[in-house]
Amino acid sequence: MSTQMQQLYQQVILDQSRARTGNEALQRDAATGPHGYSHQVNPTCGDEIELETELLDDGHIAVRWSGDGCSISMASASVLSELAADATAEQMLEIESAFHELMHSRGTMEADEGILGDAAAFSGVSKFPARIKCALLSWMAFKDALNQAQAAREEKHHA
Amino acid sequence: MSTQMQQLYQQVILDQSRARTGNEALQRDAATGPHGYSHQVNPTCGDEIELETELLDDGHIAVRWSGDGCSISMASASVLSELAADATAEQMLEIESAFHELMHSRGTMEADEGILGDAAAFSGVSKFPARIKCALLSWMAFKDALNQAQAAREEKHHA
Amino acid sequence: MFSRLRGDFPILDVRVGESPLSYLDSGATSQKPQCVIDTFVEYFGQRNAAVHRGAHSLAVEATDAFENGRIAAAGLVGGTPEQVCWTKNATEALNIVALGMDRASHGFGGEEAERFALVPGDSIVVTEMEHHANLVPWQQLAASTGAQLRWLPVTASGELDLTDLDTIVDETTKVLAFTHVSNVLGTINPVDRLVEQARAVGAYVVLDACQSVPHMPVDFVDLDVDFAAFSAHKALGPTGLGALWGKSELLDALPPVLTGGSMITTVTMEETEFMPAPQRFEAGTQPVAEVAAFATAIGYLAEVGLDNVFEHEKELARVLLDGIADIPGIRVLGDAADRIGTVAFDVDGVHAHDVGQYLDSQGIAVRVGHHCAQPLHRRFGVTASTRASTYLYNNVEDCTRFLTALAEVRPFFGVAGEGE
Amino acid sequence: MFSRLRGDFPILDVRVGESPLSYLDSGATSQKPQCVIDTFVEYFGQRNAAVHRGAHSLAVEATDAFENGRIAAAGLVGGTPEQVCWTKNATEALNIVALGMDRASHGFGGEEAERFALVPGDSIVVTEMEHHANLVPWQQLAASTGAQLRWLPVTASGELDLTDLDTIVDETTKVLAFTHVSNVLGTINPVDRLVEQARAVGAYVVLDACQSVPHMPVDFVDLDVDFAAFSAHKALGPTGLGALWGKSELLDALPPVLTGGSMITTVTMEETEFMPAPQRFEAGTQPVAEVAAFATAIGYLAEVGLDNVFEHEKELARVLLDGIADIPGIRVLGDAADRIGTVAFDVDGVHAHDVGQYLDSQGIAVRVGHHCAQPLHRRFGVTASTRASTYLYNNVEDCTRFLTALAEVRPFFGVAGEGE
Ligand SMILES: Cc1ncc(COP(=O)(O)O)c(C=O)c1O
Ligand SMILES: Cc1ncc(COP(=O)(O)O)c(C=O)c1O
Repeated sequence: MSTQMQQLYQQVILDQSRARTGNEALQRDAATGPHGYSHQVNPTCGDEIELETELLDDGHIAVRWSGDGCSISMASASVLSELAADATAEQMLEIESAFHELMHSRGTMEADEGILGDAAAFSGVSKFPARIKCALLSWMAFKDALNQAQAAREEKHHA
Repeated sequence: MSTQMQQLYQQVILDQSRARTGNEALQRDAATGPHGYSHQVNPTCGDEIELETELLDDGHIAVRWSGDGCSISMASASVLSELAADATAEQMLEIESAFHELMHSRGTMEADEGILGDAAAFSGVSKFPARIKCALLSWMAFKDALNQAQAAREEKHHA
Repeated sequence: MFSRLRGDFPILDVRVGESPLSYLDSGATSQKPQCVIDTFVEYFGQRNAAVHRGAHSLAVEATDAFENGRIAAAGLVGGTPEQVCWTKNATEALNIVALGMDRASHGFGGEEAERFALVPGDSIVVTEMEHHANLVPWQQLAASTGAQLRWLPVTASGELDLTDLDTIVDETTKVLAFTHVSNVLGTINPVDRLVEQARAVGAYVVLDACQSVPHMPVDFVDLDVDFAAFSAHKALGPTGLGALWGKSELLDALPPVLTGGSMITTVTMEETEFMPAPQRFEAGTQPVAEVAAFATAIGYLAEVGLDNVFEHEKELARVLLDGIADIPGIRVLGDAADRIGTVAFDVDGVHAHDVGQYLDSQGIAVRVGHHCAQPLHRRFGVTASTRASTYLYNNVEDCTRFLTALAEVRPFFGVAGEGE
Repeated sequence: MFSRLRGDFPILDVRVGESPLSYLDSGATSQKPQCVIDTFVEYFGQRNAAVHRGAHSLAVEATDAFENGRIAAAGLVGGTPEQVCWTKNATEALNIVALGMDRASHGFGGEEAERFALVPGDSIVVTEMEHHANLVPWQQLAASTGAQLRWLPVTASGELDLTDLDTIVDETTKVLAFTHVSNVLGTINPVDRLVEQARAVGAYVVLDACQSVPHMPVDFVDLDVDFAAFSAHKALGPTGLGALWGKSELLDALPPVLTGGSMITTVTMEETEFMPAPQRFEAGTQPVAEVAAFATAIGYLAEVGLDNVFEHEKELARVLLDGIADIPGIRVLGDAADRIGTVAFDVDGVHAHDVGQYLDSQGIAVRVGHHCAQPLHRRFGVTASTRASTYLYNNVEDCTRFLTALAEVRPFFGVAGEGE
């Protein structure tokens, strides 16, 4: 087994790909708080994810998703959901941006565990250009859905 | 001067390209005998020829043409017209077929002057694939026009 | 012979990390023998020029190289050289037919082309196992003309379900387009039976021969199809080249899609007349070096013999299928008896992308994903599969290395069940 | 520098019969430096695979090579890599725009694409000096939509006649398509003036940059055109590759013409969704080795410097024009001051084909014929001309050899007049 493979498939990733935190029925417009929805497809492999965000009164974000894809993409969605449970919107966007940068580093960056938490386990992915999209798929959906949720809240405020 | 060039541009060709026997106003439907007309274009260089044949009562064929093209194509039309003045339709078709074969021989055939007459001077052309079409253009038009003239005569007979 | 010819393919000596390379992705694109690579060096180093338009010596030599490629291709697939039109890939070739019919349906091409015109009430038939290249263009044609798109379904064994052939391909059908060999399942389709039905209702037959021409003897004249498409890069040839083959009478009547230089007779500012096939479909500067290189590839294939290639790959297919049957948790998609050395499968509990990644770590190159056949994957209840596909340079060792690594996949990802 | 780099082009050592080669036909296609040829050897020998679809290492390397080519091309012509769509040649690139508008005019592409729809009453404007590749597709679009085709005439000096620009390009005009540099006359057209008028009436600008990109610094963003086309093979790159460049917003809205694999997001049997540009226009297996080789060519050009190339060729143009002026019976077509090293001419009493043949016998390769610009030749009262065109590897000796041979042409054919 090559060390690259071990770096890629860290135990966290293998575990999270099975745990699939946040993988639950979407509520769509049944959600009470301001919410957003995004559907992302990776056309090269057919992986896809539907993800929704709901802004909770306590400042946190509920993330629910359903998807079909490789262990990297499923683990990434799972870790994202876990992180969301403990973070504010601003913190999540900071993590998103750090994660995005890490993925495009082609293995030249140290992951900042302080910011990324379990998402730091994906640092090995950046050496596999074909897999970067897998790791980013749920994050793209998250960013998109969060945008919508925030816009929905704005609208409510102004209404 | 390479010998290939001298073989290509034999004096007969240079002379005939200026003489342009048969290069005269077309009569089209004003022609009294059974006649045919053909328009041929060489799309690679823009050379073109309009040629008409008229079957004369003495068994000979009158050939008239007008065209624009390189010395090879003009000389070829000119030689064709000269040969037609002394030959029957069958003889011309025999010449046409011998000429066609010679052109596609890539320099491996001796020209049969007995059959080809002045058209034998074109044997050098067969070594220049890009010029074969030039030499054949008037002959293609001739064959096409002769066909039509002969068809017209048939029709007259049966009318 | 087959063990010797591996030495002709320099890429087979490449190492992937610490592992030797077992290239089992020829269904996507084939590797090239040294002689094909050398043709590029020779062509660009000795006789590169624009073809068909020049009196100068290089142009004559380049034209010869280009036209000799057409002769070689006709030797490979049957018919005359004028029946071979060069394209950028098989996808373009299929599009030329579909879009040519689209143009005919919109009044282009004059009386000659009326035979290709589709109207609402007409139907176009494809199959559920088509590569997107032989599906999407027909969807577009249906959308553009109001014709109906129908398809032949696929059985659980990965074969065309011909039960309703006579009602699916009926008097309304103008085109029957199908693949000779499935790029996912490896299934060889019964061309004769399909052509027979198309003839009975007067439909044109368009054959996607991408996966047959490289792997078995194919003669389009014998098969009696109207149009066929294939790619050079899957048959030891270079990228950037495919071919449309057709019956001359049809090619000369089909309106061209891409227009421009070298396919015209006369152009005025107002209008243009087109040349007959093949030039009609070859607008602009053509892939000349690529044609020269493909001619070399065809010569190489002829020397090996496509019947031998076919037998060799069938043996490898046997090794792969038997080996996979012994590994728990693997489901092969389709099990047609008549097949080439292409095997797609689903690994229980492990996504294809992860399977491919693991195999790659052992130097084994396979394809993962939907292989440009989403509807077929949907038919088998998956979004993606892993595909191993062989070619003449593969050997039993490639298969064994693949099988050994495949057996390790589920344990690695921790999904091997009890007692496995 | 320019004398040294000749050694990089192996074909320049080829002999034509007993003569050395003076290649003055780069307007048709350019020769390739050894490094470009080597890229084929390296790519096919080391990292050939299908791109974008694989997890395996070769596929990743091939994808890198392919996408790096896009980055290199954007470096060459401006804009971002996503603005560069690979095609088989410039002709396909121009057709993609014209046919995309055709499809938009027939309801394809949804609301997004409505901006491209043409109706009767609209006009399309080209020029009388266009290569057929930038004329015939627009004729077809006019025929398909009922729009009117108009053109800017050419003056006796071989420049665009802009006298009536404001009435020819008017409020009805949806597209203004023109060549940056004439492939026959060498004239450089005033892009700024034309773009300004197009902007004033809200027309899209399509630039045929085939003859500018290889010979001078070009930046499509600075030129502010909407779409542009060029070919790799005229810029030291391989055959089988061209590019469509466009503004991203427009590329993403233009309906694709060729459809199939690798350009879709989701395909069902009934319908298909397309990816944004550039993939949208890249159906099927792409010319990957060719893109890799073109990236090498672009690197080579960048090292020499396109401003230097431009100056070098202008000097050679001077030598050619001055020399021809001293030979009796030669009429140069056009005499624009702003030009590249391309010179077309008519020899009094000798047909272009014969001129070319004579020059070839001395090892001088020029082009003869209508150079895919029949209307322009008609404008100058000829059906064919002889064209000498230079590139960075040509030197003054090529020009002198050409001039010496050209002076012998009329005497050889016996048409030199009295006292000449
Ligand atoms: C001005 C111009 N436009 C278009 C083309 C067509 O380019 P290609 O043949 O590479 O498609 C050419 C070259 O032939 C050209 O010179
Ligand atoms: C069955 C089949 N059809 C069509 C294609 C498309 O060929 P290309 O990508 O060369 O255009 C392929 C290969 O990708 C294929 O396997």
